[in-house]
Amino acid sequence: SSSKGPQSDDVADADGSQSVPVIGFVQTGAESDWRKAHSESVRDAAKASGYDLRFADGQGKQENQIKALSSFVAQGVDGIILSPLVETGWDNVLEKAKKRDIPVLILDRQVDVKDDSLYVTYIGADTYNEGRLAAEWLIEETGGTAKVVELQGTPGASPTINRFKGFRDVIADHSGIEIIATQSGDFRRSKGKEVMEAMLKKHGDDIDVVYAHNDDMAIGAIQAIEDAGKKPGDDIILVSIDGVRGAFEAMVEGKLNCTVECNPLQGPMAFEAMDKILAGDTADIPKKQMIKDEVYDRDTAKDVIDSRKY
Amino acid sequence: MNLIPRKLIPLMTTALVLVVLFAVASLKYEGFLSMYVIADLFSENAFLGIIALGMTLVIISGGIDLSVGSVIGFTSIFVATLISEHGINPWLVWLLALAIGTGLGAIMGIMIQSYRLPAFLVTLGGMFFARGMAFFVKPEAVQIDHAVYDWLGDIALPIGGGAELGIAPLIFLTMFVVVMLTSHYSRFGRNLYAIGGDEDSAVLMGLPVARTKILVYTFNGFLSALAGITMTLYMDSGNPINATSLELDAIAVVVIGGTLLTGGVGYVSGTMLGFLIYATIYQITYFASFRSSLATIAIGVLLLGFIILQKSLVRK
Amino acid sequence: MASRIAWPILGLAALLIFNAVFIPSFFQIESRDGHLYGSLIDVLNRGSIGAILAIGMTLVIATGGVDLSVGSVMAIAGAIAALMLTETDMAMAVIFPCVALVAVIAGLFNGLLIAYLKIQPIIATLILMVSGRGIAKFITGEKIITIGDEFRNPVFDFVGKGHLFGIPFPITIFIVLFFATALIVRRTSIGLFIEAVGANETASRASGINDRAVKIAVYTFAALCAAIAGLIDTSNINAADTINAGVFTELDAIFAVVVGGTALTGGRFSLTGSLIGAILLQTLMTTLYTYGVPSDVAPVPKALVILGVCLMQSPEFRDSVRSWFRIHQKLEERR
Amino acid sequence: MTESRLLDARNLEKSFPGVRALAGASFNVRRGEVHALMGENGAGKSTLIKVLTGVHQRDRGEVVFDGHPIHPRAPVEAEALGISTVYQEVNLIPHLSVAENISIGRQPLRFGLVDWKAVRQSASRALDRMGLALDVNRELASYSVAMQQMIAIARAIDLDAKLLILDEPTSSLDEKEVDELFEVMDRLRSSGLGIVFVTHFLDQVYKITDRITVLRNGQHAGEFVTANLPRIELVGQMLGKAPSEVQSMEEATKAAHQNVTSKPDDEAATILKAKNYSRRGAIEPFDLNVRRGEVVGLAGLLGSGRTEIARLLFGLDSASSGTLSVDGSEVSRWSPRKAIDCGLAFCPEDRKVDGVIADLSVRENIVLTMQASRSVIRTLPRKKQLALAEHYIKALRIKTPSPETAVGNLSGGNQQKVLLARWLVMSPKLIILDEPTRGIDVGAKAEIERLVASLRDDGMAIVFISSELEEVVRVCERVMVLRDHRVIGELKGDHVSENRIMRLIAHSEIQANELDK
Ligand SMILES: Nc1ncnc2c1ncn2[C@@H]1O[C@H](COP(=O)(O)OP(=O)(O)OP(=O)(O)O)[C@@H](O)[C@H]1O
Ligand SMILES: Nc1ncnc2c1ncn2[C@@H]1O[C@H](COP(=O)(O)OP(=O)(O)OP(=O)(O)O)[C@@H](O)[C@H]1O
Ligand SMILES: [Mg+2]
Ligand SMILES: [Mg+2]
Repeated sequence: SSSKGPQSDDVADADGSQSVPVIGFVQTGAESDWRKAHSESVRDAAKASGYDLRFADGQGKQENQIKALSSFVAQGVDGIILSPLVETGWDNVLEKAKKRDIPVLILDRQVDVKDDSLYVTYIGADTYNEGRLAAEWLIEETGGTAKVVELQGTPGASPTINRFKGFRDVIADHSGIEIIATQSGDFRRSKGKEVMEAMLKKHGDDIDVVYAHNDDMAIGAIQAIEDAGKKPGDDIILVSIDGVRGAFEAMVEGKLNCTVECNPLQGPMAFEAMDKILAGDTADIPKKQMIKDEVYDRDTAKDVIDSRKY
Repeated sequence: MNLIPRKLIPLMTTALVLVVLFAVASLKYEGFLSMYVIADLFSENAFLGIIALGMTLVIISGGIDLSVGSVIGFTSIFVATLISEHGINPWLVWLLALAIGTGLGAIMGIMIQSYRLPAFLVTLGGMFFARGMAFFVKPEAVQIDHAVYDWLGDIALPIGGGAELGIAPLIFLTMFVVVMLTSHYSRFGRNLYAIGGDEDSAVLMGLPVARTKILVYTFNGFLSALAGITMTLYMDSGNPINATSLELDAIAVVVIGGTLLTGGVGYVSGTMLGFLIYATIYQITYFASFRSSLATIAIGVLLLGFIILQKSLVRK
Repeated sequence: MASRIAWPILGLAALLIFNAVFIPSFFQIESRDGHLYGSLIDVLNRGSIGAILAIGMTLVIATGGVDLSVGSVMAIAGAIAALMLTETDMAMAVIFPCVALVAVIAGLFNGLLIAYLKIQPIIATLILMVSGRGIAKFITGEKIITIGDEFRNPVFDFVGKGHLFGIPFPITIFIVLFFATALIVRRTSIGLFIEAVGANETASRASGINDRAVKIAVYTFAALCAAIAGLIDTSNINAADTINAGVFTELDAIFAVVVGGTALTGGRFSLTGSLIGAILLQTLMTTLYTYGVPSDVAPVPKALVILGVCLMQSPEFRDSVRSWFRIHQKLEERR
Repeated sequence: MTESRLLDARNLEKSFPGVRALAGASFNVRRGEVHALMGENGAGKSTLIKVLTGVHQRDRGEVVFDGHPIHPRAPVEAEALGISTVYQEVNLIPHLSVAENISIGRQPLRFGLVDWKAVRQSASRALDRMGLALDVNRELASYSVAMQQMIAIARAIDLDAKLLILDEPTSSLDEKEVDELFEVMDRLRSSGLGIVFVTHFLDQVYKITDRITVLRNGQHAGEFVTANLPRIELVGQMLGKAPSEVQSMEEATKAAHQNVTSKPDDEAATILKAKNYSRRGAIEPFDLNVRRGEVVGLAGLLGSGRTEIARLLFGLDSASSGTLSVDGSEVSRWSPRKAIDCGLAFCPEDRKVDGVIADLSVRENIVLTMQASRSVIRTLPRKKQLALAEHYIKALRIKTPSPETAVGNLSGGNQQKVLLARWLVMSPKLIILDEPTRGIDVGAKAEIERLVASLRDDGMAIVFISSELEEVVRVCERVMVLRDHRVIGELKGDHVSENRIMRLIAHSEIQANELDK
C-alpha cells in the first residue's frame, strides 16, 4: 500500500485496548461511474489505512447528507470526510462538528462557508481548471472558431458552477467561440441524450462542438448525434470532463474527441491527510490540495485505456 | 373491558415499536443512547415533521396533499434569493413566502372543494407547479448571509448531555403543540374528523364542510411554507431541489403513526411517534453503515407491517 | 365518452398548430440512413415509455385504483436485465422471461395487498414504490450497471434503439401493445368487468364477477407494462440507472390517463384517451425543450395544462365559468 | 292566522336528473304544533325537507321562515336560522364518541378551546331529556341503529331551534322508545316549537300530530286537521284514490295471493337449506329451508338482521358457523360466484350500492351476470346481448330511451327492473329479493308483486324481504320473524298476518306488560 499512515496492526500494537478510529464518510450518491470509482477509492483507502469507515450516501439530496453528517457528529466519530453535493448550506452542521471537536475533511467538491476553520482541509479536483483545460483544448483544436452547445451538470453543484466559469473565462478572449445553447443534463446519461436530441432539432447543422460537464452526458449526447445520422467526433466535436473508462472507449472508437481527466481516486490522499489530522499535526496541511488533471484526446487514449480500472 | 380504549391500541403499538426499536439500537450501537442522538432525531428532520403534522390533518379530513415537498423547495429558494440577491428584509420575505404557500394551498383547496376535482390530482399538479416555479426563481443553490439568520442560527436550547436543540426543531415542536391543540381542542379540528368520518353526514349535521376542507389545504400550504423557511434556517441556504419526494415520507410517517388514509381516524401524537420511528430508522442506518437501499426497504416493510396491523385491529 | 376525450384532443391539436406555426421544422420528417428522423418521431419515441405506462395505468385507474409503483418496477426490471447481461451469459430468451416473472411478482404483491388485504391502492403501491427502488438499488449494489461493449446484446439493443421499417422500435412496441390491449379488453368481457368493478365494486361482486381476480390482473398487467418500459429505458442508455430510472413516470402516467378522460374514481375508461394524453404530455415537453425552457421549469406549464384540461372536464367549473360570463354580460347590458 | 305561521313554503319545485321530485309542493307549520308530512315512498317528503334545510337547492318556489324569506345554501345556514333536522338515514359520525356527535359544530368553548368536560356534561343532559343514560365516551358505532337514531334526535333537540324536523325518526325504534320520544315532542310543542314529523306509521300520526299535509308525486295533495281525517281517507289521499277504491284494491291484491297455501315439508323440493348458520356480530344462528315454488318472507324492524341473512345466503358475507346445502349437497367456501353457479340470485336492498352499476348501460347491466358466468373469452356476441336486453326491456316494461342508456339515468323503479332482468336472464332456481319495492311507485310495486307471484308459479323459490308488513303478508306463504339479529319465530299459511308478526316482534314487551298486571 502506498499509504504512509498507521496500519491497523500498528494501532493495535501501540495500545491493545484502543479501538480503531472511526471515520464517517458522507458521499453524494451513486449517480455515475465516476462516483462509483470515487466511493471505491475511499473505501479501499480506509481499509488500507486501518480505519473503521462508516459510509452514508445522500442519495442525491443535500438534506440526507446533512442528516448523515449530523448523525456522525452525534455518534462522536473521530473524523468526517464530506463530499458535498452543493457548495452552500453547510455552516450549521459543520459548526456542530466543530463544537464536538470532530475534524472534517472536504473531498472532491468545495464548500462555501463563512468560517474557514469549520473544516480542516479541502482535497479535490480543480473543477474550475478542468473547465479551463477543456476550453483551451477546444481553442487549439478548432483554431478559435466554433459554435458550442453546452450540457451542464446538476444545477448548483460546484463542478457545474466551476466548469461553467472556467470554460467561459478562457473563451472570453476568443470571440470566435460562441455558446449557442446551454442546458442542464443533470450529469446523467439519459438526460444528456434527451437534451441533445432537442438541441439537434433546434440548431441542426449549426452545432460544431458539444461541451459536456461530464462523460456520462457526453456518452448520451453521442447516441443522440448518431440517431440524427451524424458522426460524433467528426461532424460534431465532443469534449467532456471526468475521464471514465467509457469515455476512453468512446475516444478509441473515435466518437469522443477529448476528455479532461478528473481523477476519482482521491481516497489515498484523503486518508494521508486524515492520518496527520488525527495525529494532531494539522499545521503543515494546506487548506486546499488540488489533484492534477490530465487532458486526453483520441491520440493519447489508446495508450492509457488498458490502465483504466474505472 | 380493557385498560386501554380500543381506539388507542394502534397508538400504543406504535409507541411500543418505537421503544423497542430504540432500545435494541441502544444495546447494539455504542453511543446510540445519548442526548446527541435524541436531539438529532428532532433537529435533522424538523421540516419533515412539520409537513407530517399538516399532512395528518389533511388525511384525517379524508384528503391527501402531494404538493408539500415542492412547496418547501420553492419557499427555500424564494426566501434565499430575495434575501441574498435582492437584499430584502428576511421578516418581510418570510411573510411573503408564508402568504404564497398559504395562497397556493387555498387555491388547491378551492379546486378540490368547489370544482370537485380529486385531491390527488390537484395536489399533484400543485407539486409539479411549485417545483417548476422553484427552478424558475433560481436553478441553483443560494447562500443566505444575513444578521437575522446568524442570530437565529445561534439560538440553541440545551437539553442536557451537551446536546441542544436549534431553531428548526423548536419551530417543529411549537407547531406540534399548535397542531395537536388544533386537532383536539378546536372546532375546526373536530370538524376535520367528522368530514373524514362521513362527509355526507357532516354536511347534514350542519358543519361548515366546504370552509373546513378549503381551510385544511390552506393551513397545510402555510405549514409547507413554514417548513421551507425552517429549512433555510437549518441550511443557511435555499435550493430549488430541496425536499424532493418528501411528501411521500410524510405520508409514510402519518400512516405509521396510525392515521387511516380513509380519513376520520388518527392522532397528531401518533404522527409524532411515526416521525420518531422514521428518524430512528435512518439514525440506525448511519450507525450501522447500512446501505441506503436497506433503509428505504425497511421503511416500506414497516409501512406494510403497520397497515396490516391496523387492518387486523379494525376488522375486529 | 366522446366528449370526455374531446378536451385532450383539443389540447393536442392546439399544441400541434402552435408548433406548426412557430417551429416550421416541427413537422418535417426525413429519412436518414433509412431511419425516419424529425421532431414528431422524437415525440413518439420519447413518449413511448409514458404511453406504455399509461396503457397499464388506464386499466388500474379504471378499477378505481392507482399504481404508484410503476417507476420503481421499471428500475427493478432494468436492474435485473442489466445484471443478467453483465454477470451471466444467458440468452435474451432467458432474460426476458425472468424480467417478466419479477414484474408479475411485483404486480401480484400490489394486487394481493389491494384485493385481499383491502389496503387502499395509494398506500399499497406506495410501499412498493418506496421499497422497490431500494430493492433495485440493492440488486445493482447501489451503483449504475453499465452495459459495456463486451456485454452488448443485439436483441437487447434493438429494444430501445432499434428501428423497424425505419421507425424506432419503442414506437412499434407501444403501438402494438396499445392495439393488443384494446383488442383483448374490448373483444373479450375483461373490459366490461374492469369497468364494472371500477364503477361499483360491491355490485360487481354480487353479480358474480371475481373482483379480486380482476384487480390482481390489472396490477399485474401494469407491472408488466412497467417492466417493458424499464427494458426500453435501460436499452436506450445502455445502463441500469436505478436512482433515476422511472422517477416520476408514475405521476406522468396518471396525468396522461386523467387528461385522457378516465376518472380517478374508476369506471368507464378510454385507452385512446390515455394514449392521446401521453402524447399530449410528451409533445408539450418536447415543445418546451425546443423553446429552450429549462427542463426544471417545464413542470409549471405541464401542471397548468393538465389542471386546465381537468378543470374543463369538471361540470362545476364549466357552470361557474358560464355564470361568470352571464354576470358580466348583464353588467355590460346595464351600462 | 298567518302570524302564527312559523314556516310557509309555497310552490316548491325540485328536479333531479330524470326525476321530478317536487312539482309545486306547498307546506306550512305553526308554532306549537306537531305537523305530519305524509305520502307514499318517493312522494317527495325527504326532498321537501332537504330543500328547506339547504341540502338541495330548490329550482323554484319560496320559503318564508319566522317572517323572513330564506334560501339556505347548506344545512349549516338552516341551523343558524333555527331549523334543526334529523334526516331519514342516521347521519352521525360513526368513529366519534356519542358526546362529540351530539355537540359537534357547537361545542362549548373555554378560552377559545373546546371544553371537553362541558361537552360530555351537555351531551349527558341532552340524552337525559330523552330518558337515555348512555356512556357518552363510547364510540357511536358501538351502539345499535335504534340507539343511534335516539342520539341523532338528542342532537337535534339540543340545538336551540324554532323548528324541529324529524324524518322517519321512529322507523327503528321500539314502542317504549317511541313513547319517550313523544313525551319529549309534547314538551317541546308546549314550549312553542314547531315540529315536522314524517312517518309511515298511521297510529303514531293519530297519537301525536295536530295537522297533516299529504304529498303525492311531489305535489301538495291536501292539508288536514288530524282529528277530522279518518284513517281510510288519509290512505286514499296518499294513494290518490277514493276511500272505497282503497278498500277494493286491498281486497283485490289479497286475492292474487289467495290460492297459495303452504307446501308440506318436502325434502325433495328443498332448494336451499341453512342449518345453525350465523355470522358473529351480525346474525345469531338460524335454520332456514326454502322450497321450490314458495315465497318465504323475512320480517322485522330496521336493523333486525334480514339483510344479513340475505347476504349470508348469497355468500356476500362469510358465515362463522353452521352449514348450507343447495339441492341436498352441502357447500363450502361459499361465494357469490358459487351461489350463482348453483342457481341462486340476489337483488340487494341498496340498489345504488350493491345492485346496478350506474355508469354502465342497460344492456351491459342486464348481461353482466351471464357474462361473468361464462369464461372471459367466450364473450356473448353483441347481437345476442342486444336481443337479451331488448327482450327484458319489453317483458318487464323497463322505461328507457335505449338499451345503451346508462342505468344511472333511469328512475328507481326501472333500475330495480333492470336488476331483476339481470337475474332472470340466468333463469335462477331461487331468488332473494331484499326490499324490491322500496322507493318504487304504486304501479311498479304492484307489477313487481305480480311478477313474484308468476315466478313462484313457474316453480322458482323466492326469499322476500320487505319493511312493509302488509306486503309481506300479501306475498309470502311463510314468514320468518326477526328481532335483534335473531330469528324469533316462523309463521305459516293462515297464521301469516300483520298482527301476529307485530306481536312476535314485540313479544318481550307483551310478556313484560303481562307480568306487570
Ligand atoms: N339525490 C337524488 N338524486 C336523484 N333522485 C333523487 C335524489 N333524492 C331523491 N330522489 C328522487 O326523488 C323522489 C322523491 O324522493 P324522496 O326521498 O323525497 O321520497 P320520500 O317521500 O322521502 O320517500 P320515503 O318515504 O321512501 O322516504 C324519488 O323518486 C327519489 O328517487
Ligand atoms: N354491509 C354491512 N357491513 C357492516 N354491518 C352491516 C352491514 N349490513 C348490515 N350491517 C349491520 O348488521 C345489522 C343488521 O342489519 P341489516 O341491514 O341486516 O338489518 P335489516 O333487518 O335488513 O334492516 P334494513 O331494514 O336496514 O334492511 C345492523 O346493525 C347493521 O348495522
Ligand atoms: Mg324519505
Ligand atoms: Mg335490510
